Amino acid sequence: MAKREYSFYPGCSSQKGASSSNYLISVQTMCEELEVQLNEIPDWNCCAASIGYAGGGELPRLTLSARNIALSEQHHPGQDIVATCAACWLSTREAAERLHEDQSLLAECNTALAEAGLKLRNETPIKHMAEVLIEDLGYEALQARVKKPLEGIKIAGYVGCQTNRPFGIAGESYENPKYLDKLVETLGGDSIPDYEKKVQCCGGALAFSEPEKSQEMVKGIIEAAYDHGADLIVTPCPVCQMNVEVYQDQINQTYGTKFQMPVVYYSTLLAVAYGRSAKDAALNGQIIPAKALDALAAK
Amino acid sequence: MGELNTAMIERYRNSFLKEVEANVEEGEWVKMCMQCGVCSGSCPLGKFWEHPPQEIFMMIRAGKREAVLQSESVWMCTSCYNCIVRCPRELPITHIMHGLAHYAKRLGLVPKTNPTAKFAQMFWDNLMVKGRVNELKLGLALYFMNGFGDGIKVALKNQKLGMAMMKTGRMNPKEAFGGHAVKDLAGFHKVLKKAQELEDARIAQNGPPAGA
Amino acid sequence: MTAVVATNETILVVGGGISGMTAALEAAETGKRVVLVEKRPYLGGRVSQLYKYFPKLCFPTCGLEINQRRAKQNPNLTILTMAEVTGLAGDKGNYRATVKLSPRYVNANCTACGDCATAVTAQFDDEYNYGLGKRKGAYLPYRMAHPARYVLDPAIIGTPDAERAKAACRYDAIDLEMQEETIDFPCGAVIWATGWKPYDAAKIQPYGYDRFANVITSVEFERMADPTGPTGGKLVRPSDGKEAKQVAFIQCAGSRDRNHLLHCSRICCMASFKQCTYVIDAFGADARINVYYIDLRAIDRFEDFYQKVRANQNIKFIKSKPASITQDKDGSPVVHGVDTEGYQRFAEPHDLVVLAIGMEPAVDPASFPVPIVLNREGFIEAASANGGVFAAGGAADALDVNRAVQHATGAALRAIQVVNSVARAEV
Amino acid sequence: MAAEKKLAGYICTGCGIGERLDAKQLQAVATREGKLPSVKQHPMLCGAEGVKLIQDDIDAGNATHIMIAACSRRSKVEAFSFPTVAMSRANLREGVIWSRPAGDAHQETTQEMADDYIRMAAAEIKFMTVPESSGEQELNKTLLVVGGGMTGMTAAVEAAKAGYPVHLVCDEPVLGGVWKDLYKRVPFRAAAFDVPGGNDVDLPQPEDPGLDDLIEQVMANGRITVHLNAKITKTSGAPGRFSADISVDSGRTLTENFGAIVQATDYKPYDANQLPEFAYGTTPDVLTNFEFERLAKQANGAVIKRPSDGREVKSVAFIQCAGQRSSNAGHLPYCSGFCCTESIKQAMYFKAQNPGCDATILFDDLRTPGAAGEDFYRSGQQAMVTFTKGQASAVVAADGDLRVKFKDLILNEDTEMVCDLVVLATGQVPNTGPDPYAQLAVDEAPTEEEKAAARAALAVAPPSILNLDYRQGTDLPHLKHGFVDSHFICFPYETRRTGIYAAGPVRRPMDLKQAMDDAVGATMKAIQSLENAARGSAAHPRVGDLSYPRFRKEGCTQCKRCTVECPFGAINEDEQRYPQFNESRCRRCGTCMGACPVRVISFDNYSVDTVGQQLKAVDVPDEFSEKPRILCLACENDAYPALDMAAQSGEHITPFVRVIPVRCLGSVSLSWVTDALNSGYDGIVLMGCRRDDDYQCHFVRGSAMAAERLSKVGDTLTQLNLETERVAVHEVAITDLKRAPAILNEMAETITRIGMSPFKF
Repeated sequence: MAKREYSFYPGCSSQKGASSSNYLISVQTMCEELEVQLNEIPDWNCCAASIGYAGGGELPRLTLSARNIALSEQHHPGQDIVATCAACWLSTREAAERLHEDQSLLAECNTALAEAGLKLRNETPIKHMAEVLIEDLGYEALQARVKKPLEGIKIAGYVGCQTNRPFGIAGESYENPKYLDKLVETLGGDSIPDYEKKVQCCGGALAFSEPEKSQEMVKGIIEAAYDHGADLIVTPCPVCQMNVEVYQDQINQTYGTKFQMPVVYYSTLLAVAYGRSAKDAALNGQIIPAKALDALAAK
Repeated sequence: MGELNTAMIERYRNSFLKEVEANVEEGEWVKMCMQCGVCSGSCPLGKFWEHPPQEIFMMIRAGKREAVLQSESVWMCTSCYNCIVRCPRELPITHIMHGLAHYAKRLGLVPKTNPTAKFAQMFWDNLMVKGRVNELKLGLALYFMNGFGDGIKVALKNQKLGMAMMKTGRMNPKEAFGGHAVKDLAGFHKVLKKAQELEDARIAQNGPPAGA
Repeated sequence: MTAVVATNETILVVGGGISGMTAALEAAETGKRVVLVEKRPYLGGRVSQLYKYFPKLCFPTCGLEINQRRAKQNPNLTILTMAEVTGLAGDKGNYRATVKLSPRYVNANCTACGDCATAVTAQFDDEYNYGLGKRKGAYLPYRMAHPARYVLDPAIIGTPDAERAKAACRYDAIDLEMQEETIDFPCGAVIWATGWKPYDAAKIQPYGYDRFANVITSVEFERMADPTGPTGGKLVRPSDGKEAKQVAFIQCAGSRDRNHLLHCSRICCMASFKQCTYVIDAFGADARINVYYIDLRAIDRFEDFYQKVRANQNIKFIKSKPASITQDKDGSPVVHGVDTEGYQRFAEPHDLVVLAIGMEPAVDPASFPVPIVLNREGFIEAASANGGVFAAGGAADALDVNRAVQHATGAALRAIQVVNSVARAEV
Repeated sequence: MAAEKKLAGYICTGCGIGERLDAKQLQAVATREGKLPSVKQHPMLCGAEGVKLIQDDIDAGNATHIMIAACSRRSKVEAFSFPTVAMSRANLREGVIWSRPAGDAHQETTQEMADDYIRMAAAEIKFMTVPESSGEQELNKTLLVVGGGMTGMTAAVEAAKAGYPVHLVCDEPVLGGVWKDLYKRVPFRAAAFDVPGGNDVDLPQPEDPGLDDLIEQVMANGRITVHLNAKITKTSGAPGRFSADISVDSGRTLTENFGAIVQATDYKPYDANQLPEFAYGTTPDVLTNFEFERLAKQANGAVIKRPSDGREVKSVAFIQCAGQRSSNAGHLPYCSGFCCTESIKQAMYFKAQNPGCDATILFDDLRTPGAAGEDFYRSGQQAMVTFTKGQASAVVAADGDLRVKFKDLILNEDTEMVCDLVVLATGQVPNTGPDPYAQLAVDEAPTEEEKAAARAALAVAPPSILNLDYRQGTDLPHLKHGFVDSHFICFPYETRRTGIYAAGPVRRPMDLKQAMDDAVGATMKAIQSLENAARGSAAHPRVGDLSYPRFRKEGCTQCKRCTVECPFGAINEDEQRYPQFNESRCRRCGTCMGACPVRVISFDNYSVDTVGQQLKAVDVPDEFSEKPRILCLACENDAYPALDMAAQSGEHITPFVRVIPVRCLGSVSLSWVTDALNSGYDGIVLMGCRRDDDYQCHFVRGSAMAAERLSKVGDTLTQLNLETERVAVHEVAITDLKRAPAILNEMAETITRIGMSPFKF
């Protein structure tokens, strides 16, 4: 199969030494296996995520994304933009659509971009990596490369918010998306289709400012996973991964729970299932080790 | 920003709805709400709301300007988009909430102690510096946002976590010095400066003439 | 070959539900020739699937009995069942209709004795009961079906069941060789009365109709309440058959919602009030009912009925469009939302949740035989551009039975105006 | 119709009849006891061959009166359709073999059941004749439309389009009625289908009311004669031959003949003087929606000024449900249905003229149903009309401002709003004549206070509109709240005055679009009734029935029961005080026949004899046989089908019952009951329809009348010193598949308990 090429928008948190740098590593491994080539958008900037709204007004925020798209259109013409971070994907795609609807905003955007000699044509599809896997490649192609099925590993597919709403993956419902479950099954693992917290918000946006609120939300998500006998949780979103994984100690302190629930990226699952090393799968990036996967990777 | 606030009060007299329509991102949608309450019921932070979205929309119509713009509630949105996908009138509720928050901040009406407001501002300021977010600096700034003493407490509470993050290569002390940045920083700043000017200009001449 | 006697003074009525039957009968009883085309194997449409009517709480089969007697006795009326209009050529006062007749595999000899049903074994979802029950492959659609003639499910043709059915019939009524046929005939005016269909509840994802057994639709609940229905009239939880004493009615399920149907379906509030009385009649003081609504639309004299229901202490009205439904450990649906009157949050478990499902017009613009003026909601608008095609009842708007019949009666006059002018032209 | 009666019987042995019953025996009964000269059997009578067998006899002139013993009269109606001969049907399938368990244990009694049904059908046919129309009928295609509003004008125009001449009577100097002050109307259409750019693009806006256009159509139409400033001073006759005196203000009166009548007198605006809490009457700046519409029309798109000081209105509040949906004295208990969209429309007047004007609608439930309704709601919101769910408690006029005090139901607080103008969304009061039964209500009221209430209602009764020269009053009977609506959900145009149809807000509260739609439907029914009258055919629900009440004048005692009890007020009294049946007003329910103590009223195909002879034909075994006989008279629309369907679904009934369908329980003659008792029946069950306020009797009062008459049967029984349990009257619905048989079986048990009747011979 011919290599697929995408214009890649990694986002701040995937950068070296940043909170989801492990995500980037596993994604790169996964893409090698799937013969997907990611061409990083040169000199991309932050998307302002969904928390930039206080400081940034509508136009400045749109302009941030506009700059990224413009750069992509300039350097990687004809290539779809793919983001791995849910927030990056959402902000960028939302900006693109908003600028489609509102021509005056688009004009203002371009006036601003002109300051740096950039122009936004705004003709580029903007995808999340999950869309690339499921819509562009398809489950069959993903299954074809499985070397080490995730046999006997029970995995709760935690979809969260931003890969799911408001755009979501084609054909999936907002309330009960099944793509992570299907992915887990594709890789030979045991899914938990009726995991009722799969789209429950983790409160990531408040993780820093109002941790007590976000951590209460995280608690519910982990509890439900335990109730269904999950060995680990898989997620497509760095904010979710970080937020659900790293505060378990603090949650245990607050609520007297004994959570030790590993939370991994789908890309880590694929890397392991495709027979790659723990390092390639960035399992060493787990604060709560995913022992089942470590074991499988070690085999 | 106090004078902008006074100007707006003057300009829109008794109609807060019109003020929102003219100055708040996606504010023109507020009038289309039919008070079904699906958004209020859908918000994952629901139980923390003093005023849930649908109630805020009603308050806007009822002209409760201060109560809305000074409310903590508008800062509580986590952008989960539950409300948006369920709203029977397709109101972009998430954006309206953000829009209200931003407008409140412009007018200087944000409750002084609201942590999310502070964090959101920090986040923006942080990314404005180098075009990319510096998680470490953001984190540190965050710890100390409520003063030094408080900051130490928070820092200690998160020390273990910090160590773990570093151990797993997901936090890098070197980021404290320099760190990731956009190469064409000058261009980046020019672009954003321009965008800000255009935005300010629009707000300035926005809305119906005074006395309408 | 089915023969239809018709001229361009004949009125074609498409749809044999209450609206189509009414339009056809009113025109026929005024002395006009009428051909009534119905897709189902029997007349009566959706009202035949209702247990009671609001606000009188009387029985639809009562009026249906009269309408069927009117139909049986009227020499001006030709009824074609299992028939669909596939084409309409020409224009006002001079149409030629093409009608596809699906094989029933049972001819007019049928005495409805039921021997064929006894003989066959295979079972199928009973569409008359919205799949809540099963029926045989040889069946009478429902007890009062008119024509009172059995039907063979196409799925059993070519199977031993078909032979069993044929063998069991003593009146040579089963004809396994029956083929689909297409006929065409002239007509001067067309009354389009294809009615409505319940909106697909599975599309309302937050309510989990596709995930939770104890979340059902109002049309299904109606079958459940009918003593001749799949549960013998018992109001029970599909999941475990336990009595459903705590029932939630969720209004605007699919209606007034830009993600689903734009329009207000008009009937749902009244239908839910009616269905509240079913629960009260069944469980009296033990009944606990919550009605979740945006606006209660008991328009005009219906207000009386609303007040009567409202007076019952066991029925609570909550101004709220529920956000979502989850399911608790024992399979009870839990309704989550906010009472917008004074902002109260709730998470109420119930035995059963009934979605007051919206009315989707059964008008398919893609396959409509002639150009037709539709509105954004998909209903047929009255417009001169529609020529001699007049919508009646549910095809024209979301209407209760009474208004649908009223509207259909008017449609009959519109059609008569056309054929009368034709008649004069020919004199 | 052949002068000589040729009787013939046909027995079907299909559907298991042959297996379950002794057909030879049936044949014997039909010939020997039924005295049918020719009796034929066929294994499948409803099949082509069987039908031919019958048709041949008819064609050969060998059969003028046929008895068919097969399935229920409700089955195979199309096959057994022989319009030229009289026909009776013995129900051997549903009525016997499906109602009885198989097996030798039951064989004897089941066979007896069948034998009796043969005897009964054979007896019945001897007394039936093929109805022929009286021949008095003529076709009068002209319609009288009463009411010159949009509803009436629509009725006139639509009738004319169908080729029917119309006289349109309007009591005002100009056409338009209550609608003539409309500045604009609520849009008739929903948003258009194929408009790009989303759901809220091009939403419907207030539109031209179309009044002038309609008036022009009326005036220009050669088939329509308009009478302005005119009143109906007398209406007499019947469908096909109505005669109306139309008096114009000049004092001149002209008399015209009509085939049918449409009453489209619309509504009267509610009198807001009953709403002092909203400061109505104390300041001109508080108006009703009707008054405001006039104001808007005068402004005609220009600035809308306050009546009090001519100041431009910059803020306006609309109070919904003003004096409506309330049990308070002087308020309307119902919702007027049109006011929500009306207020949205009126609020949009302000927005169109000055977007800066604040327009707030205070509502409890916003009622904008249907496709157009919800689109218009969104249209109003788009125009920035403010919708507030609130309950207004008071309006206070103070220093040039109006303070509207209300409870905001969403924000849950008592608050107030200051505005320049207040519009009260008041309701529609039906513009109907006095209820003909208002007097009856007084007489029938059980308690004193109800009597008082009825008298009060009578006292304030409005003047007559139709001035019907009817024995039962001058106008259409009211249903509720003064509306003359039909009581039947399936039959919205059912009328209790045949040939006279109400249209628009006289039937029920409604908006303009519905009123105009309604006019079309009512006109359809009016046209239908005059066409049927011309054929001598009954109106709904017995269209096609040519029979009509025949009566033996010499036997009549002028007791007037028939004229009083007729549910449709069809019967008048002539100069010599004899009943005058006005057959095209008659609905053929037979209530008059049931009412007549001297049995002088009958129909060709249904009479005291057709039923009386059936019950006499039944073989009544002696007291010691332990075979009681129970007579069941069942309404043919509900109880009888219920029994049929019960049998179909396998319910069993006592073999001792003999069921006779009746047109309506109202047609039951007490003589049948006494005859039955005298001829030794042990029990009698009468099954009619529900008769309370939610009555389901398709002849309105028939079932109630019967119940009233039969309430006195107890005395008869006691005189004969029989137990009162022997006669029972029940309300049975068509859905009573279990209950109907149970009632009969209970009666059988009762008989076993109290013993057989001594009156056996």
